[in-house]
Amino acid sequence: MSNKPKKLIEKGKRLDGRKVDELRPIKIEVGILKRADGSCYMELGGSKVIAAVYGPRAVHPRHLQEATQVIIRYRYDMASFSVKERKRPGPDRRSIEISKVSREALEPVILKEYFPRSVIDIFVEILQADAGTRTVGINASSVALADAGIPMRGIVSSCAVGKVDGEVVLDLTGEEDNYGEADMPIAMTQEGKITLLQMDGNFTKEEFTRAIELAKKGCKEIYEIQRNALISKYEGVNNV
Amino acid sequence: MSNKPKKLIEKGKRLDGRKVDELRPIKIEVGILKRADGSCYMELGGSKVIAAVYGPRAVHPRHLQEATQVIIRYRYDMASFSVKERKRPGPDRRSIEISKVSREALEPVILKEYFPRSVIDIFVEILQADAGTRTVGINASSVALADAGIPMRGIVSSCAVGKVDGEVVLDLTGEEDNYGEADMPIAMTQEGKITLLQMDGNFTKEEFTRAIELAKKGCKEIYEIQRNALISKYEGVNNV
Amino acid sequence: MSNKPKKLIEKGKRLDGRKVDELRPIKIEVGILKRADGSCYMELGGSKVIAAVYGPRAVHPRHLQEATQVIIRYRYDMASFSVKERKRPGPDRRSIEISKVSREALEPVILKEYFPRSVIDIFVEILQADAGTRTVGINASSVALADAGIPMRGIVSSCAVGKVDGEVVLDLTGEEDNYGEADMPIAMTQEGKITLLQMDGNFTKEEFTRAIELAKKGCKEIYEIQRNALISKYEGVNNV
Amino acid sequence: MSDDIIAEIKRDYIYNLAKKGKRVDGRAFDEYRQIEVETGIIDSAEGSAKAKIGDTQVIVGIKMQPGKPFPDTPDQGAIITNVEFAPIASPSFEPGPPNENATELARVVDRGVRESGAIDLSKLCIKEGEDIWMVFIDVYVLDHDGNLMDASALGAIAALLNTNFPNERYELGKDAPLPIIDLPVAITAAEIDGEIILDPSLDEESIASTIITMITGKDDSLAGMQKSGTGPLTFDQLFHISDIVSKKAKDIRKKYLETS
Amino acid sequence: MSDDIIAEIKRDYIYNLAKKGKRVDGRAFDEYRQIEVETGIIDSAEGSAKAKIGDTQVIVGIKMQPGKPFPDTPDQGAIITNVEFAPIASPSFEPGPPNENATELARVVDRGVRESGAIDLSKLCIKEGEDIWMVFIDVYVLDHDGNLMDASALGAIAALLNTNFPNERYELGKDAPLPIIDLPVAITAAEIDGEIILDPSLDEESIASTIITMITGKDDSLAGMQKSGTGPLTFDQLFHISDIVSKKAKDIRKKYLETS
Amino acid sequence: MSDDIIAEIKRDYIYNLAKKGKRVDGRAFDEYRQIEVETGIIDSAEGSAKAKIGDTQVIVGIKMQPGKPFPDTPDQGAIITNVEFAPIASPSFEPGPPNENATELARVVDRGVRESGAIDLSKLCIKEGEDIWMVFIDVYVLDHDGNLMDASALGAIAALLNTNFPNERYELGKDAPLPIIDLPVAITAAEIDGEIILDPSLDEESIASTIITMITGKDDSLAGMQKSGTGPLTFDQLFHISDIVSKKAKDIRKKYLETS
Repeated sequence: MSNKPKKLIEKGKRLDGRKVDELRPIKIEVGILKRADGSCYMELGGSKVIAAVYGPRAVHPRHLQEATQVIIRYRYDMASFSVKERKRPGPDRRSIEISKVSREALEPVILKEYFPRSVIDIFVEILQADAGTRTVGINASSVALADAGIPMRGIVSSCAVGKVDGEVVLDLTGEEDNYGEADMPIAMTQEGKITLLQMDGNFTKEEFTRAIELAKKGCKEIYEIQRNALISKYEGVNNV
Repeated sequence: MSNKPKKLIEKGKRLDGRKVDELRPIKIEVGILKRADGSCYMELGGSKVIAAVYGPRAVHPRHLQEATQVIIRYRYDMASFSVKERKRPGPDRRSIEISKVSREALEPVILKEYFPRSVIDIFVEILQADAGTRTVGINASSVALADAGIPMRGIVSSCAVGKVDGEVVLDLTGEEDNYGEADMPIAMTQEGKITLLQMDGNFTKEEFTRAIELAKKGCKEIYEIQRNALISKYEGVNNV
Repeated sequence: MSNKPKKLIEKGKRLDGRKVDELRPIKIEVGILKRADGSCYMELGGSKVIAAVYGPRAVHPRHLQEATQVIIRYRYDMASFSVKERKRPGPDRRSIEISKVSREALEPVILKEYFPRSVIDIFVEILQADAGTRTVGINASSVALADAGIPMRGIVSSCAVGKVDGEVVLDLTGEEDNYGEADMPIAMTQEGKITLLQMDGNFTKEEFTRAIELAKKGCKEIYEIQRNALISKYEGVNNV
Repeated sequence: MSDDIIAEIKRDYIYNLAKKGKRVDGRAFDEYRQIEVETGIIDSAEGSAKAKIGDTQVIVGIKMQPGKPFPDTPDQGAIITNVEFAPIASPSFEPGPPNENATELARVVDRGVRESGAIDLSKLCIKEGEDIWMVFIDVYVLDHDGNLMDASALGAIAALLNTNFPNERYELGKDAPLPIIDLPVAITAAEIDGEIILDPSLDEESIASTIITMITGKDDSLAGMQKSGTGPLTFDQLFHISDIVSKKAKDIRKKYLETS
Repeated sequence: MSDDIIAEIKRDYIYNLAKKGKRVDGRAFDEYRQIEVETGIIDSAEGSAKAKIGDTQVIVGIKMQPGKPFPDTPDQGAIITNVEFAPIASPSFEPGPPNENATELARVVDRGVRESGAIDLSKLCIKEGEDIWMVFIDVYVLDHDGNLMDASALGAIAALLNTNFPNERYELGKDAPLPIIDLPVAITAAEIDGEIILDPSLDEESIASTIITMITGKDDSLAGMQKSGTGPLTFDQLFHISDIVSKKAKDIRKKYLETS
Repeated sequence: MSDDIIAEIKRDYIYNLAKKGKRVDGRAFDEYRQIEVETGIIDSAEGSAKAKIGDTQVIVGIKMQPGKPFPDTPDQGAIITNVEFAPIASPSFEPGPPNENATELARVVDRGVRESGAIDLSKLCIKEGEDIWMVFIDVYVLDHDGNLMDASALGAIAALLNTNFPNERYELGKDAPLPIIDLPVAITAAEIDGEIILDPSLDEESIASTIITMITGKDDSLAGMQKSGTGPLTFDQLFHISDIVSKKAKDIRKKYLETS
């Protein structure tokens, strides 16, 4: 592990040249998998993620069915080679927690009553991890759900805000996360309803307020990117 | 681990001042949990145990049901902090064996045919362990079953007898168990039917006979304590 | 581990005195277990194997049933003491792969459509391992299936061929396998249909052709032994 | 009546009360049930506490043992938090490894202790790069009547305050108390039909659409936050909650942690 | 006829015979089925034995390898006993980790060897505090026709008698026999409708309300005892059993263990 | 229409085409779908590659870390190959540990790399008897449209060609490329109603009675072979397949591996 750099922010610029309220570069591709009902590949800086959606489909075993609505399952998984030290394949406590809160981040926008007795599976594979992977997973899943034609009230957009060198900043890198003082992943709908909120580290009440404002800005920008990706996909389909 | 003391019994007195045929101090409380159908907290010297009973309730999956009688399940579990070296949570071979023989110790008194297709779950958590935990678990479970209103032919009472410094003694401490020559946990009904019997170590036939007599005495004393605890509980209920 | 001997073949003779196209001594016994529906004990040199067959019998849980044919399950398992370094009991990746290809080696001869909604279980326990255990397991299973009265199109016979000191030889020992250059287990019916084929190491195309010829010879000899064992069993039964 | 119908009736009843500013057990929206904390109850543990909030009951045991440091923090001890949903605590808890709820609970309690800086991890170093103390925080839920998060967090910090380094057992000198720097307190709120209540009971939790826990330290700053549940939350609600947790946390800290 | 009806008829038949002092296979109540013990059958093991009691058949392999001592017994070796209910042995055995019956069996066999002092554990010390021998006793049940306990215990001690330290493989000198001090023998009784029989067959076990195993050493003292099954036992029955096991154990020890 | 009926119709359709020497997607019997190989796509891995054959897509990451050698090969590194059937890749893949198909796939890919001598294991020794490099080949299947074997094997060798020793991270000098000696290529054939086709699609695999993979090295010798599926194969078919794989492997090796 590299040592902590002296300063993570100098003259308002971060180590990668970004301003404090700037997202890392984003790359997005919709419908990249043949077998999945919906899919999305998304990069946010050094974080590379694939999301796939299967369903609505039958639930096995049957006693897991719910009579009035669809069940949502979400599996966040890190590829063994996505981090510096090889990760043993399979779930750990961290991925179990992330899967739970990510599922809860998406459930509010899915019209669950449309598909009773069924299940929608959302699978997220982290191919390369450089902080913010859960937010990228949620963003990509949201697009993959739309790509799969799942009826939704809207798109969920997610980003992380943190504190670095005492300053509230948008979208931490891995290095900023390691040496920073706070990290707050958040997800919201375009109407400004919060669907995911986690925080650890140290925020004064004022910093918290500032962080929420930054998060709104970040999510809005991500929403535009998600929306454009979906529009391009449909235009692409129509042009063919 | 402390070294073996020179003598575990001196002038008929044991290291904690007890006589060879004396139980450690017992503390008992009935109905201490809100959610469980029946519960009991019991201390025997340094062993602290909670037992809870749930049921009769439905069996899932259904193919585990028995058509003519209730199924009894028993889970003996040691809390990670109940022993000097932290125990990894979850079952090990020892707790699997103890769960089996403890269940078999209680089954003979439960009127199982009253609740076909159902299950009664008995859960025992060892909070602090200083020898004899399986016997305390059985005693507490027996009271918790009565507290849950499960129809029974009687109460099962249990204690351990062992051999220390060549003498047959009642109710070993952890230290006596470590440095002793034999340990025999036993459980019986008040009519003197044996429902649990295990032994390891070394008993001559004469010592074995003496051990059985001591065990009868110990179980009789424990039975009185169990009975009084249940009477107090019901009187308490009636007085309210 | 012993060091590699200078030569594994000298003047056409192998370290155990065999010629390059010679099988190790074989011992076979049919019907050695009371509880199993069919069973066979087989030794090939230092490899000692028991195979047992149960079924056709009911499938649990029911959703595993197949409507038009019997399911075949095969479990290859090495006893913990079957190898120099104690093996932890239970399946590992090697045994999972061997179980799969062994099952596929036997399925082609079983008249599976005779027993819809049922299962035939084949269990193979390796008691002592000295190379070729998967082939012995298949041979013993084939006989155990016949002993259990399972209707079959024929008997499957199996042996391994390999390359040692640059020569293609039949039926490797453990030592020859460790220091040899190629190993090819194969199974076939007496009509010469291949039902198992694996290879690793290094074969030129010519060596491969030669290996197949040797394998045919080996399987033919094993077939005779399997056949005789079954005939003796039935004659034995008739004589009683 | 079937369980579903009872649940439906209960739900309506709680909703209707909430509309009138009331709760089933008569509490104010920002009022906690009775809290009890008892420490030093397990001799075999290096520290222990039982925490009760109403009928909810957890027991926390602290075990410490020497171990190897992580390669990237050679001079720091390790905290390992585990939550067991013991099946004695609820008809819905089943034996087995922690499920996603127990895992989430353990990780939030863990972050609360860790991120508040309650323990100076460098004080847990025995020999840099070689030996450190591992502090195991094991939470056993004994009775589940809602708000396990606050009870677990409270039990954890109370047990840590009660913990001694077991130096003698490992021949590292005399036993000594674990130094605790901060006293994080978790306050949990639930949203029921637009209303925000604190310390939800099990019945209230079961109908709440979303639940949010905020952990604050002695200086009133936020040390942790976790939203759970499938309902969304507005920013107004969020700021309202962050306003009311501070005072409540201060009260609990003073009453149950700073006295000991 | 359904399996249940056959089981019912079988049960009645065995009960009625027992009332007349008889058993299905014509044995006396205290009579064992034919016993066979064969040792040295597995070259890859440090010791091995096959034990048969009637159609019941187990194979026991002993593996030894150097390991670390437990902290509290730095000069003693370790015995690890494991029982595998191989699915070849019974239609009711399924692949997978040992269930509660296999676990109980392993632990009783283990205690029998350990508590009888059959092996002097201090002879298994290679270098105090650093290296000891671990002795793995692995019992594989091959054919299950009842009384696995006695067959497993007999196979285990027979295999130990046949065991050599694999010193050469680990460059610790010449191979040498494992010294065995005591020869524990397990005798199992079953209670069927008030009658006590020894060496129950599988059919007898299936209708017995309780089963009890007593393990005795060479000096006739009790080294282990285990009751299993959900039926109670009277003290009279218990003392009756403890009376008859001694002679039986002595016979078996003499015939199958002391000759080798 | 039920899935079964569609499967039946599809089966008949593919069979009938095969009889006429044709395939659903218009390929010749010995023709591969379009192949794409992209390397160096994962920065956190020591080497990586994405391999596509038609719509089938796998990603392979190589991780290297120091470890202990096996006792019997003190001067050789270790290769550990793992295949994950990520549930994103197919509706029939479920989360969980590798099933028998994933296990078989991993072991065949592993043997292909190992037995072809692609890596000189003695070059992976850091200090004899003490430290060696462990090379983890992790294959993640992203999209499963048949012939995972060839895609995985191709991705594995391409990723290895792209791998650097992470010497700097472990303070063992400068990073340096992993030397690759041979370039094994797997060619998979399927038998459909007597006809042999190469590179089966998922639909073709699902009706093939047997599938066989042959792995050849640069010198055209066989380095591995694996038959799977429950159908038998004649010796004629076997020799026919071994005849056609050589040329195909040479083409693929030249086009996708020797250029890099």
